[in-house]
Amino acid sequence: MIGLLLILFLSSLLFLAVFAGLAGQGRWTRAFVPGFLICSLLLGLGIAGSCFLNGRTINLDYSGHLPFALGLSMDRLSGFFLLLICGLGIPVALFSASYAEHYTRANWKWYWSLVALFILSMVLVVVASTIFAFMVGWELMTLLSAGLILIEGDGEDRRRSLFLYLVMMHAGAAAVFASFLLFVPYAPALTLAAMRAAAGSLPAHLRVVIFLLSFAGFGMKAGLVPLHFWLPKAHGIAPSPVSALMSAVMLKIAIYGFIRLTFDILGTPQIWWGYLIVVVGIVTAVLGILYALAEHTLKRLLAYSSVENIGLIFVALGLALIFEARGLPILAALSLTAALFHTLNHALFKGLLFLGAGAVKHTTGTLDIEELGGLLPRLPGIGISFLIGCAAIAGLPLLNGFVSEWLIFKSLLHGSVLEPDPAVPLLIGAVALTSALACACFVKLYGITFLGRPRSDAAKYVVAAPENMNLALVMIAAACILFGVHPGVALHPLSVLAGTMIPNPTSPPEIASISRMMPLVAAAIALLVIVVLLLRKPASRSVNTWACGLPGLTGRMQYTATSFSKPLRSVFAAVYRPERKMDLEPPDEPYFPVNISYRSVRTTSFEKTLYRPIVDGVVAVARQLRRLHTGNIQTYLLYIFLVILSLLVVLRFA
Amino acid sequence: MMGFVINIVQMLLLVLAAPLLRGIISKLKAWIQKRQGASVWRPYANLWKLFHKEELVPNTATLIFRSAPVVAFAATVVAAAFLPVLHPAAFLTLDGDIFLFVYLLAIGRFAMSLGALDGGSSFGGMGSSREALVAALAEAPLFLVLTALAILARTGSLSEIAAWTIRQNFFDVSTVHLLALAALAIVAVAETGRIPVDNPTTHLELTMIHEAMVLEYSGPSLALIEWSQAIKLNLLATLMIGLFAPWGMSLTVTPLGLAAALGTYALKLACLVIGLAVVESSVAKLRMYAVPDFLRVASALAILAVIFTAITKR
Amino acid sequence: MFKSRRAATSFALGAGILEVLALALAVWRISRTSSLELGKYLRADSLTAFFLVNLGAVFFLVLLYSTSYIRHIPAGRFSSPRWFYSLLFLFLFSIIAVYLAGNLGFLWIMMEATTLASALLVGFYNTEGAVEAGWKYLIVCTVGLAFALFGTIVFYVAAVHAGLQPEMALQWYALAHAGKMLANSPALLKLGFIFLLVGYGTKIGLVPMHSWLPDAHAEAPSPVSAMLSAALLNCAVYALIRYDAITSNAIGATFSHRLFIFFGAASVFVAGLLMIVQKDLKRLLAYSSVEHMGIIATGLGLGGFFGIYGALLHTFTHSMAKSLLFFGAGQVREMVGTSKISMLKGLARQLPWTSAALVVGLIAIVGLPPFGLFVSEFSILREAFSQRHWLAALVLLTTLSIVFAAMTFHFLKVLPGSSQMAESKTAVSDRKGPEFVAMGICVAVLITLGLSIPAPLNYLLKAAVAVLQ
Amino acid sequence: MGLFELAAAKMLSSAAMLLFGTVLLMATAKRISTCVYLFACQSAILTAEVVAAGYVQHMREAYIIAGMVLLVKVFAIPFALLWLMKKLRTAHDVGASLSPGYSVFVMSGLIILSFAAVRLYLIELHATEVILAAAVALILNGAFLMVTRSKALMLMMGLLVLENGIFLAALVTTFGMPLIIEIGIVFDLLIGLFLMGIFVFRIRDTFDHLDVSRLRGLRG
Repeated sequence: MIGLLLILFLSSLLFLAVFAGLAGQGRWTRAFVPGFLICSLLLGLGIAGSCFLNGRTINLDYSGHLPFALGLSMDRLSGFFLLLICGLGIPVALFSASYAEHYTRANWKWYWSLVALFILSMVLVVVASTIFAFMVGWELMTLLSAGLILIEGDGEDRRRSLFLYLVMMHAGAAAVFASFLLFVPYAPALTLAAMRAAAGSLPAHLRVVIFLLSFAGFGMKAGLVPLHFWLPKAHGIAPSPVSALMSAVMLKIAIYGFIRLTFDILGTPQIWWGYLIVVVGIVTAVLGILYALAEHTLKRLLAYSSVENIGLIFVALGLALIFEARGLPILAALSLTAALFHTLNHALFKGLLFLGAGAVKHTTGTLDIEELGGLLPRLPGIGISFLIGCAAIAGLPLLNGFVSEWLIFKSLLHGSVLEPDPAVPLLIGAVALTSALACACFVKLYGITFLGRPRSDAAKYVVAAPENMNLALVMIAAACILFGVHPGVALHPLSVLAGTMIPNPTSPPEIASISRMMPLVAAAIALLVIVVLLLRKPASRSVNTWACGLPGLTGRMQYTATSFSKPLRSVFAAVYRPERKMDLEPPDEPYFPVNISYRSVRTTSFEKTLYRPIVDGVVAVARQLRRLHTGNIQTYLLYIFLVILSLLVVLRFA
Repeated sequence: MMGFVINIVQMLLLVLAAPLLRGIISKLKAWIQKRQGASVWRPYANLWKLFHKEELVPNTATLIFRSAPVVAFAATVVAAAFLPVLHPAAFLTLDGDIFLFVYLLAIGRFAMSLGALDGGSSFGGMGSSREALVAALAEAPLFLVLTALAILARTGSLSEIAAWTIRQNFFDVSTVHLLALAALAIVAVAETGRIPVDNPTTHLELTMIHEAMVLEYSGPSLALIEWSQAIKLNLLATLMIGLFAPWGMSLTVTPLGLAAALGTYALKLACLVIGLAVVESSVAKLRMYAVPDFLRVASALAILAVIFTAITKR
Repeated sequence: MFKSRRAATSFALGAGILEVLALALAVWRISRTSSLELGKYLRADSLTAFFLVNLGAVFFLVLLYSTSYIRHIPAGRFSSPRWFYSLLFLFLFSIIAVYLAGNLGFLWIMMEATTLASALLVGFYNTEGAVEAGWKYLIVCTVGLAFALFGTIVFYVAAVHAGLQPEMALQWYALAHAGKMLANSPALLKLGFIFLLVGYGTKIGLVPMHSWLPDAHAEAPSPVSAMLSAALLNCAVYALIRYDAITSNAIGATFSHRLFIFFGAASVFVAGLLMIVQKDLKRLLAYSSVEHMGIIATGLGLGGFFGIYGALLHTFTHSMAKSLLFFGAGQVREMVGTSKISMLKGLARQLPWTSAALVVGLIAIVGLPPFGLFVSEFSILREAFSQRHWLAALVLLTTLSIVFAAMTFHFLKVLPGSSQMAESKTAVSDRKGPEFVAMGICVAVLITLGLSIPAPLNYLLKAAVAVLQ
Repeated sequence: MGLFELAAAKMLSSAAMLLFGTVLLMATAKRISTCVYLFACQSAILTAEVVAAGYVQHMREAYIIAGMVLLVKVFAIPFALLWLMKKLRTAHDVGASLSPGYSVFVMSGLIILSFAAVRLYLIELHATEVILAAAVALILNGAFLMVTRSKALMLMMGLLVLENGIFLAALVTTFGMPLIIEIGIVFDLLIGLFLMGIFVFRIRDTFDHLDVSRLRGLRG
């Protein structure tokens, strides 16, 4: 029965894609398409909830006449990630209903059609029970998101970013593919279940190769340093609701794949796997947030912050592997729960923030935070929700981000107590640094964008945000608060889920204790706030901001985002490697120049040192090969001649 | 039930005695500087006055501006609920509350930074930016210090750590504790905005961090800010006492024990306060760009402390 | 024979439909009896039937496409619609004859006939490039086939010396079942096989014998390019498969399969790299054909059910995708007047439908779902992994990524962006005629194959694989 | 075995040497027409071999094939080529990119290589005939001529030599190949040459020369 519902859900998405592509564009269609999408996502949410919370499983096999079965199956893990997709999909659909309104007729169709298919492809990945289905979904996910990116223009820069995105994703997919196919000699059926059964009989070196390949492949998709530099580019240029889906959900699909392969299928890890992941994760987190701090474009900043959060999730995953390898199932479950919960939380607040960025773009027309300011009174609904998102991502208590970070800290602390070497406690310092930097980063983002005075006309004369947008943001913000104040709602089922991945006798005690503590703290703070508000004299008078007694304070005189982050940037100059260039005109008159131009560029050293040499090398080889094609027919005949000769020789003497 | 009352009392003590602590420090500094100085009760009078004044709000400010002090105050007070003062049990405890405690303080910082930016002048932005710098660099050593102690005590709860420390011999002071104490002292100075990181008494824009943030505030809001700032100072001092010198706390809830605990607590606090006053009077404020170096010292000490846990423990 | 274009066209269409019907009938007959012998020189089994289905589909599409494409052919010596159609049909018949040949000598003759019939088609435009390409095509392939002829003769010698009846010694059916007898002269078989591999490999376009291929594909009229890529190359693959079956039966599969994998991997690798530096759309597609032939050869070399199944399926899916792409490229060249990549910026605005077809073709040809090539490549890769042939797997996976990068790089240059043509104010727009029907069919077939292979085709494929195992 | 048969058998093996002679002379030739005459000679020797082989094996079909070869390779093709040259009115040099001296050396090397490579198979053939090796040598030499002579007509000449080599190889088969196949092969050859002729005209018309090594518009 529930299997049929799953098929109904998938086909409704497919139907919608076709319908949106073909239908006319009357008012009825414009309302129907988002509405239908939301309804079918609600259906998906129901299925996901039933699997995730009640542990129902689905197993469907459709082999058709393909040599490879296109099977679907669901368990708690799939259910959780399906929940994520559908849960985020609903506000995104709601938001898009307004966002896509300004598109041209053709773009509107493309948009909805591709969004439906994009969601479908992600669903396919998480419900796939065969490698074939998984890879179909996996590849389509990239492809469809690339299509969505192209909807909002196709200038030179966008194309370059898109190219980078596609190529990196394809290389990652190849790694994932290889890691799956390495099971083939042992698991003839090519289903996840068969792989799980075969995992025990794999030789040790093959397990290592599989693990490394999957780490590279899924890590590429998730945006781990040093494979991350495509991420801000791609997420920065997609339409905002799509960025939200990409950052909040698609990256999580990579997490899903990694958990599925490493925890569920491969099992029994080695300790160094965990260390590898933890180290990569922490480097990702620190560098991600540092880059985010220096960014002044809303969406690029958010994208870098996604890199950071993915790093944190991987830290937790690595810890779980370490604990599992050490035979500490309860702690492993704790870390895995932390990772899963942070996955959920990041999906929520990053979705919220990207949608907020979309609303800002929609209402002001710019994403450059240096041009913004003072948006809160103009866009109250969006401003407040965005604030909640910022506070959550900064990890402040009473919001969901805190709880998962706390769980990560707690796992690290357990690790520190148990581990003989001092590397793990140092990680606590690194995570703390990350979270403090995140705090600074989002103070900057929110303060400069929404508070103070408008810095340009774009920010001053703002179109009112459509109700749909407000509603979508408020929905997610409410979820952030719910999971922050009462984390038990999510944590208990998640710990059950973690228990299915790692066989362990009991749920970790931290789950219960934090679930009890957070409502208490929330109540205490709420009580205090109410008391203070009741006691405080409400009388206040509005005056001009103090400007040292001088008149004419303007928005341009405020601190900018650049100046805000300047102190931190100079402290971490080693990471940014800024290149400053100052041109004086005329050059030999340092004291009385006519013109001074100043430029400061951050070099993304990963791109320079990692990506460039590979690309240049391949192209150089290709150029050399090209020179062999002289155009002279006799050269070509010579090649054939030489092949015959060498084969003769080989045959004679081999 | 008795324990519950005590817990509430010690939390209220932290909150209500905070302005007094500030008054004492001012008085001490005045003495060292051979001045008469204001009364130690002066901060209370100040708060009273501010609470009854009309509030001036910049015309660009939003509700963030007005709610920030309230939130900061509430979070700081709740943070106080986690500290053991008179006996090694707090109003709220949780295995892992060391992290929660720090994050609760972070709420206040986050709110105040936003409130500062909401004013719409460059002073607020400047203060906020500098605060972000200090906080970002202070957080890691703070966490490391707490972790180091947590590793030794094998627990993540402030109260439990205090209880564990009490059971140790006072003269068996470990290297970890010394290093951690030094690091925490630096962090506390930075977090509470005291000399040499920040000067709480100046309004000179080149040097100020915290004062720049609150420049636009007046009336009840300013009162809340001042008060929470005072509480924060008190919290960090109590944290140091609780983590490094909890001896004297009464392990059993008896009136005598509690009285003794209160006495020793006051004594230890007095020592800390005198030390602070001496330092503040004898040291010059650091240049803004020398502050990161100062905090790096704290980080280095904290890292050493963590490494020494591994060396000394086994 | 026909004066007017229309008459020629309608005659050709009629003949084409008859042709396809005849093929369908043949396939139906063959699939019922599993093997069919028509006289001394003709023979067909399931493998033949599969390739005939492939050919029938491609040819029908090419014919459909040509009916409107032919309008633009300038009149001249050997270049008029009726020459075009005559040569096209000659080409077709020679390919059919290759498939139906029961005698390996006859097969060679017909293979040479395909070269002769198509050489004039390659040089059809009579421009500098076309003449040069035609000449190179003719010479290189003739030389290659001469080697193949020598190989054929060596096989014959081996068979006769092994004791086969002289009149049976060139019947592939007899040779394939004479494994034990042939096993007595392994060295001769090997000698013959390398000459055959080089010979028919030239025709397939395996590196480094592929040099004629990009020239011919790029300079031929687009329907002919499609025919070359989608029908001719498969035809040479078919010939090699026959020989492979014979050698494998006689002296074991290792020898021929190693060679297949070596040349296949080399083709995939070299073509993949060369695609990066191409400057012409049709040349790019031609190199992509080399790459795909390499994939097919690798699949055949890997053997096993999934290897052969994948390779055979790949011949079909590649035919469809490549036809689609060449049709699209033909549209572009016809409308815009050039296929130079640097001149084609912003095609999507100018020719939206053609561009859509090109995008689908692109996605399909780089082996992404939901198109058929994904299935076939998946199958081949699966075999590579299941045999633990890590080298083949590594080469395929890395090169497929490089190919993907190269193709997307060029197509992202061509399709999006603001158009240069818009500035030159020559209004260009899609012309929707039979060519779009042809492209639509390609897309439909590709998607169908990607989601579920129709039962009859699957049946045929499995039977064909069974023939080879 | 009668005397004639013995002579024929001897001739079969020694004629291979004559074939090498013609091909080596071709390498030294400077004019295309010389090559054409040498080719005619070579084909004539081949015809003689076919006749001899037919005589030795008592095959009637051999005489038909010999007649066909005589007609096509000794007369028709050389005449056609000479006619073509007259008609084309272009330079008559062979366009050697490797000097005749070196060419002879390389070709000798190829002959030795062929014999070395083919020795292996002779055991399987239970035969002492050198014909197969000679065939391979002729094939390689033909290919070598194609690679080192840049005139379009010389490419055709090289191809023809190569074909002769293959034909020689067919002799080893003792004419078991069905006649119709043999005829088909020759027919294919004729058509191929005809098409090449067409292309030679086209090249001349389009490029004004026949040096194919200068046809390098398509590359990369």
